[in-house]
Amino acid sequence: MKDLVKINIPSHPKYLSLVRDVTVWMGRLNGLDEGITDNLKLAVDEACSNVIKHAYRGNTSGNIVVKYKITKKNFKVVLEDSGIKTDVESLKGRSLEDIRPGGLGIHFIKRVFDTFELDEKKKTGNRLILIKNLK
Amino acid sequence: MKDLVKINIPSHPKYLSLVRDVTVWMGRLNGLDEGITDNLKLAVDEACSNVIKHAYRGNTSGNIVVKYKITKKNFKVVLEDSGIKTDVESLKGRSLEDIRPGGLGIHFIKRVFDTFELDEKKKTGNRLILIKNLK
Amino acid sequence: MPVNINIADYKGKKVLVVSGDIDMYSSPVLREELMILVRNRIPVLFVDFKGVSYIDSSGIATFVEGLKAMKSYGGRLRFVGIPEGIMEIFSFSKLDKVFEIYRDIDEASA
Amino acid sequence: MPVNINIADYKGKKVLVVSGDIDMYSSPVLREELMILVRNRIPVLFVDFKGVSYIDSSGIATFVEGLKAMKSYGGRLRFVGIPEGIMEIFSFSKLDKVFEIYRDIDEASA
Ligand SMILES: Nc1ncnc2c1ncn2[C@@H]1O[C@H](COP(=O)(O)OP(=O)(O)O)[C@@H](O)[C@H]1O
Ligand SMILES: Nc1ncnc2c1ncn2[C@@H]1O[C@H](COP(=O)(O)OP(=O)(O)O)[C@@H](O)[C@H]1O
Repeated sequence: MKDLVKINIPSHPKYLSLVRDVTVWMGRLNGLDEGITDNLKLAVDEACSNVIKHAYRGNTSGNIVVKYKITKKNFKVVLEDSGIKTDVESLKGRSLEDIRPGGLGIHFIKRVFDTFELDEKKKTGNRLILIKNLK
Repeated sequence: MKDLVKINIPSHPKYLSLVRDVTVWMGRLNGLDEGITDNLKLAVDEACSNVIKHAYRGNTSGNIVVKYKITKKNFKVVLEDSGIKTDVESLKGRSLEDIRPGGLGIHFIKRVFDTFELDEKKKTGNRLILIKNLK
Repeated sequence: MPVNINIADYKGKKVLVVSGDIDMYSSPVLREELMILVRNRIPVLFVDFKGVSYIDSSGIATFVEGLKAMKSYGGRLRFVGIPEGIMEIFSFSKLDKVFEIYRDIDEASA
Repeated sequence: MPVNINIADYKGKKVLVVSGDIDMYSSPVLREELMILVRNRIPVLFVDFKGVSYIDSSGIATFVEGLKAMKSYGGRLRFVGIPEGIMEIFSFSKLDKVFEIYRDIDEASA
């Protein structure tokens, strides 16, 4: 578990900018280029926003854990919450052609992360595993 | 445990700037003025540096937990490590008149924090409790 | 960066000047300002993005909602001064074809 | 901000130009640069703090060590361009009376 950074925040949107700052910091520490770091920042923010909106249904007194594990081979981010269990089937962005508010978050996440996986083994709450392969 | 932010980092000096960023972020979120936020940034950095130097004796593969709990009444920071137990008697800065390298960290911590307390109840490792009273 | 929203006048045109990070925390503030203008059936609204440092899907959703509302009465929503990084997000979302995007207000009015 | 250390020449004077955050991570780099100059018994060394955004006790310890080493052979260590926030830390530590501090190199040389 070396080089693991973990941050716990309340499920309140005011903490999203902290998660963005930490994500950018981790990208820079690991020498990722700015474009990729920007995409990671947006993706992790969207994943946290989804936890607040969907897993906690807007309840701001929940807890979100964001873990960063970076190796030479990949940039891995794991999000854990104690909210309502996510229905894997519902985890889908809208078609990009179908212009309407919402439905973009998962597109932004999948754009940069190669793996987007809900850990089915977690008993209560959710664990989302995001992995970006580094060359 | 509402409004609690917690960050875990490896006991490596390269993570100190992340702790500084998080501390400044917490100060700003809570509307503290810039001068106080700067002093908190330095103090929390010094407390983490001491954990790396003294509790872990420079071993960078340990773990440091920094918890922030902010209420209207106070800005509380708790540091936990799994390093060597700290001898409370040794927790003393040098006299400011005795000019030599080192011995300033605790002065910087006590300058801004009203409470500086080692939790004697912790069985292994250390828990340092820092509290700044807010008017 | 905290969001900042102002309504300005440029050569008689109404401009919503937005700066800072637009995210799930700040987009409700943006939505409120935008919807006041929309409820008053503003015919043409410019949004100045020059100072926008970040936008996420909730910010985009807010603008899509504003656009739909304006279209319902024939109003026009025009974006100007979009920084490169933000433009890239609009393009990826295929919204660069949905919103009217100009370099600046003068270009939009030419 | 990552630390950056350069050695410059100003009107024939040697200047260690430091910028960024000086902390427990970066101070060993600073110490190394400083000690090379000290080992060469540099008679007068200016340190330009203008770009320094942060200094902690490990950075201060590095300069105290450098000062002691220079004093041993009669060398002079002079600080210039210290930003207000950094100056406040030197004053609190009572080091404003230990180090030679000037506004700029010209003032120090006058
Ligand atoms: N963390 C989550 N927990 C539960 N459902 C989720 C989560 N994230 C996404 N979803 C589901 O996936 C859908 C698409 O998500 P997204 O692309 O982010 O768009 P939006 O959140 O705007 O609907 C959501 O509407 C929701 O049904
Ligand atoms: N986290 C810690 N664990 C163990 N000992 C500590 C810790 N923090 C401080 N100390 C003790 O307190 C002394 C003074 O600390 P400080 O003022 O930070 O100066 P320095 O670390 O430069 O010696 C240290 O030398 C050390 O003996």
